[in-house]
Amino acid sequence: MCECSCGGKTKTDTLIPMVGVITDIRTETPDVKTFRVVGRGGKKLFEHMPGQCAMVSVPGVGEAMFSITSSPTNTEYQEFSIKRCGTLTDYLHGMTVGEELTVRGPYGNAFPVETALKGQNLLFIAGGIGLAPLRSVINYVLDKRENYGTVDILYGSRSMDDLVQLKEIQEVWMKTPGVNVYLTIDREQEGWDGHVGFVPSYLKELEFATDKTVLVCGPPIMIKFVLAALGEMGFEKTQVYTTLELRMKCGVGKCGRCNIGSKYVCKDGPVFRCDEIDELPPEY
Amino acid sequence: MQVEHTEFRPKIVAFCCNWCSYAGADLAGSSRLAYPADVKIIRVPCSCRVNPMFILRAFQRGADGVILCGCHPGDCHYTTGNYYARRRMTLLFSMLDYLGVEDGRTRVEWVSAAEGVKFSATMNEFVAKIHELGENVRLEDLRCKN
Amino acid sequence: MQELITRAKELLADGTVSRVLGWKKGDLGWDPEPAWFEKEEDLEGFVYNPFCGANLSKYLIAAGKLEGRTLVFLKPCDTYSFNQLVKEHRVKKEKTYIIGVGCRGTLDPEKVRAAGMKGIEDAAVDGETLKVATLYGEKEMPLKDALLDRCLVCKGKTHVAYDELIGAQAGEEAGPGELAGDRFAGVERLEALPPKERFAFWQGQLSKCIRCNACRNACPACSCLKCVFDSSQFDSSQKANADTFEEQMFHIIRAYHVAGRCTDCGECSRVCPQGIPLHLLNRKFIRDINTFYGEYQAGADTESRAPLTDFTLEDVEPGIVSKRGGGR
Amino acid sequence: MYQMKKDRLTELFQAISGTKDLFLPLRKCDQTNYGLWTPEEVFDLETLKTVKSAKDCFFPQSEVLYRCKTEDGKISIDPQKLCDRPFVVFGMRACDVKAVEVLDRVFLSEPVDTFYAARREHGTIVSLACHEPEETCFCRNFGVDAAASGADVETWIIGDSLYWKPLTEKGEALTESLQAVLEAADGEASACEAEETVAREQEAIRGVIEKLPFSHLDLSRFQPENTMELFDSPLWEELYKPCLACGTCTFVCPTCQCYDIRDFDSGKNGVQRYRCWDSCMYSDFTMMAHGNLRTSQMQRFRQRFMHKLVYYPANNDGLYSCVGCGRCVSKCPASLNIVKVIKKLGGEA
Repeated sequence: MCECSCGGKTKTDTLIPMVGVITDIRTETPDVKTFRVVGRGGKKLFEHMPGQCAMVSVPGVGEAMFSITSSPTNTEYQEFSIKRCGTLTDYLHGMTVGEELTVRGPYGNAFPVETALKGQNLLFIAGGIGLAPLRSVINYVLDKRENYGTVDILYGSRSMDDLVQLKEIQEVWMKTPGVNVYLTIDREQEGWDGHVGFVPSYLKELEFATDKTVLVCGPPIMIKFVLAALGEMGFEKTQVYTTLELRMKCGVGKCGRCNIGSKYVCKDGPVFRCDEIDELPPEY
Repeated sequence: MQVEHTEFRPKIVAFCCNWCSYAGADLAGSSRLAYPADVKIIRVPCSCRVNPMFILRAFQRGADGVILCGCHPGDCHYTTGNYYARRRMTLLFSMLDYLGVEDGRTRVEWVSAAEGVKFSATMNEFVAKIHELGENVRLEDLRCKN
Repeated sequence: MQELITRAKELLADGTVSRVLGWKKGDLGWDPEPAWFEKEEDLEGFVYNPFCGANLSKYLIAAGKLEGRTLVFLKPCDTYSFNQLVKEHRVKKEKTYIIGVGCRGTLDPEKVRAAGMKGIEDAAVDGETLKVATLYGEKEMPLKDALLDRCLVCKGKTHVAYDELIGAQAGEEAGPGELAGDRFAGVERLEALPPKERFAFWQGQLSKCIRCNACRNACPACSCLKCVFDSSQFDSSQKANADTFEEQMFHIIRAYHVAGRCTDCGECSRVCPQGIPLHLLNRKFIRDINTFYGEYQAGADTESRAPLTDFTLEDVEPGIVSKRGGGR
Repeated sequence: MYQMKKDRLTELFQAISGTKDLFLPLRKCDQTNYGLWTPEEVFDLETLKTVKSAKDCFFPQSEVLYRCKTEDGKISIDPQKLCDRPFVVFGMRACDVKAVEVLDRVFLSEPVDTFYAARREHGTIVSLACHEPEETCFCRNFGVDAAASGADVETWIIGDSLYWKPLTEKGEALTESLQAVLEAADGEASACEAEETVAREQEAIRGVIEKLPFSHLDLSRFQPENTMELFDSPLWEELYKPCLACGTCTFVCPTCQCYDIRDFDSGKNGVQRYRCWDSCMYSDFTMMAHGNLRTSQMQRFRQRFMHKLVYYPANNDGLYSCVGCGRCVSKCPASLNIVKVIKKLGGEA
């Protein structure tokens, strides 16, 4: 694994990254790009589970945690959907295919796809770039379709242009039997004949039955209102999973900054069941 | 590692204001007036653009001497920029001296666009001074050293 | 002290001020903490003694954002910082009510404790003597052995801004101690050394730095919302003392950023956990400004232009440093 | 138990430093801090508390993790070599020794921090009992015995003698290598005498500790089940007020372990990725591209103490992340400290 000059003599610390090569860049929206990354030999960097994250870095620029948006069932590469919003992401958006970066991970827990979610009807609710971690689960579920019940996907964004992975949504997810996709955008827009409105209100309109396990990810304000709406609709907190994001440096629960109470988002999270979050101090 | 004992080649950073000193350097060049190649010129819009941190940073990155050239007092393209620069550099140089950095590693010289001769003479003089002082070790960052 | 409490209660009661910024008794006698009082009864915990070294003016930046006026107790030195903050529009005078308190010098708890005082309960200055009430009875020590370094060279007892004075008179003399007023002796001693020794001195001192930023955060002149050292792009990182160069860079830049604005309140040296004489850097700038550009005391008023945002056509050239014998 | 005359300490240190690196409290520029001892350095075993703790010996304030170079678009990564030279830290007080246990729980839990683990593996701790504990000490509250640290070797300086007692295998090995300097107590009678002298000293130390003003704090409310109640306490608003948001408490603290990972771009030497101590008191501690989740100093202040007194114990079988060394008590520029927090929130004041 280690590609350093030590020749495999030292046990590599988890803080030492691997070199990754960008093999594909897709422009999803004006400010989101999806990067496909493999190891130098062309192989996948590591195995992960849906919901897990990795530290992506450009030496001299910065390092940050990103959720892995590709499914573990993909045996060739990992993908990261990255929104441009800071120093590192700005730099990443300027990179081209063939350039190298460093990756370490995977870190954190995963959605319980092989335990609690197995056999369940699933409802995915995502907003904006919040689709990134859920896409990993959705594709995992679609690839192992027989293990899960119905799949409903509710995805909203600011505008038509801000819908991430639209091509895959339309060409794969919408065409998979037993999968219902509901798209919405915040404001009316020319050329859009779908639903218009915020995700939480659309959710209430859709009147889902409560026999589903819900996976939510999106901006904090959306999560807040979605959770409230789910409560009104009769969902229990134990039926809802979400994934959190805080400032991280080490990724292994040691650098001390991504804690919410005694839990570290990088190690004990990022996936939490909503009743677990309720027991934590409201600092996220 | 191969160690070669060669003659000391100082690294000199010269911040030159765009309007006077850079043109002065240009004139020195086009007049074929020689000055050592050890001088690396950084063009700045005005001598007062030079933040004291720039000087320190140059030393950190391996400079052995730093010189700031600007328009003569009274001739600043922006009217007063070099007056501020003058105060700033006076205080900075005095502080560096106070910290025990060898006097002479820093210098300010006013060079107009017509003073190609002065530019080349100043640089020759400055480089000679740095040769005399030797390598900068008091203001070095070991992380940037070989 | 009772007088201060009574007056503070009056001002709270008649609504002149909404809160009081002062000091509160600590657990150990030598560690009073800066404290905010909002109710009259809270003021029972108020304390003012020579251990109250903290300069409260910096807290006024926060106080200015609150409703109503804040009563603050300022020692003579602290009022300079206050003026400087007013000048820089960080603090509004009309939001503040200043009671200038008398000062006979503030103490360095480490010095007092090092002199063998244990179980300190209270301290009072009596002329040249410090009387310390301890668990083991009343003890005495020479005041000059207990004062903070900054107070040994006291620059004056004049309050330059106040609404009223308690326990102080206008125009008091600097002191106590024979060094009073001689702020630049330390700088001059250093200047007289050969460069090599000066370098060794600073290298020794600055290499102790643990980059806790206490000097910056306690400094009333360091009032930037976002500090240059907080930038990840900056070459001298705020929290890693990675290289000796970086130590120098950090402290030169910090001192430079307050050059011409530093009132010499001495908080930086007081708060430094490693006892680095940071005031020697600030005073060097002050001294240079005085010699090159004329006497200037930051914070003496609220209008004058700071030396680094000003110039004259006849200013000395930077070459003066060598001419007057730089590199001695 | 071994014994030697105090005036032969330099000899002892020379013997140790012959084969290992020796870290000692050194007096430099009027302050005492741990540092690598060489015969030119002045050691100081009198000062009770070094400014910085001995944490540096195992978890240095800043250390390079790896170096990166990018050439022709290819990144090469060169990890920093792990510590492979045995070293001894001499003179650690019992509180600092306990603090190493606190750090161990963080760095040696999976995934193990190999940089720290290598130092722990190669380091031998020789503690020195606190002859005269001060009023700022409150180690008793955290189960620390200032008279017996439980380190690899325990030592006491009593009168003009140093008493040396190895406790662990590492300690025995070090003792073995120092036979020439250390004198085994001669005969049963004198062995007994040494034991007695040390026992008397220990009793005296413990007696003083009992009487210190902060030795009897009430920690009973700091339990994981009270997390929410403590977190929501209105007292934080009052407590944090004087805090200047500097990192003094964090950097002098022997148990604070938060770190930052940063890059230094040295130009031709490539990028050094290093880690350095960080402080939760700093505003950029939790700063992200899209904002900061701890926006006020109150929240940061609360985080520090909640972590030490509630969060850390919740994850570590009730072990507090404070050892009562009292450095924050004497060093905070605003005279804030954990004792004030414990008293106020613990219901004592």
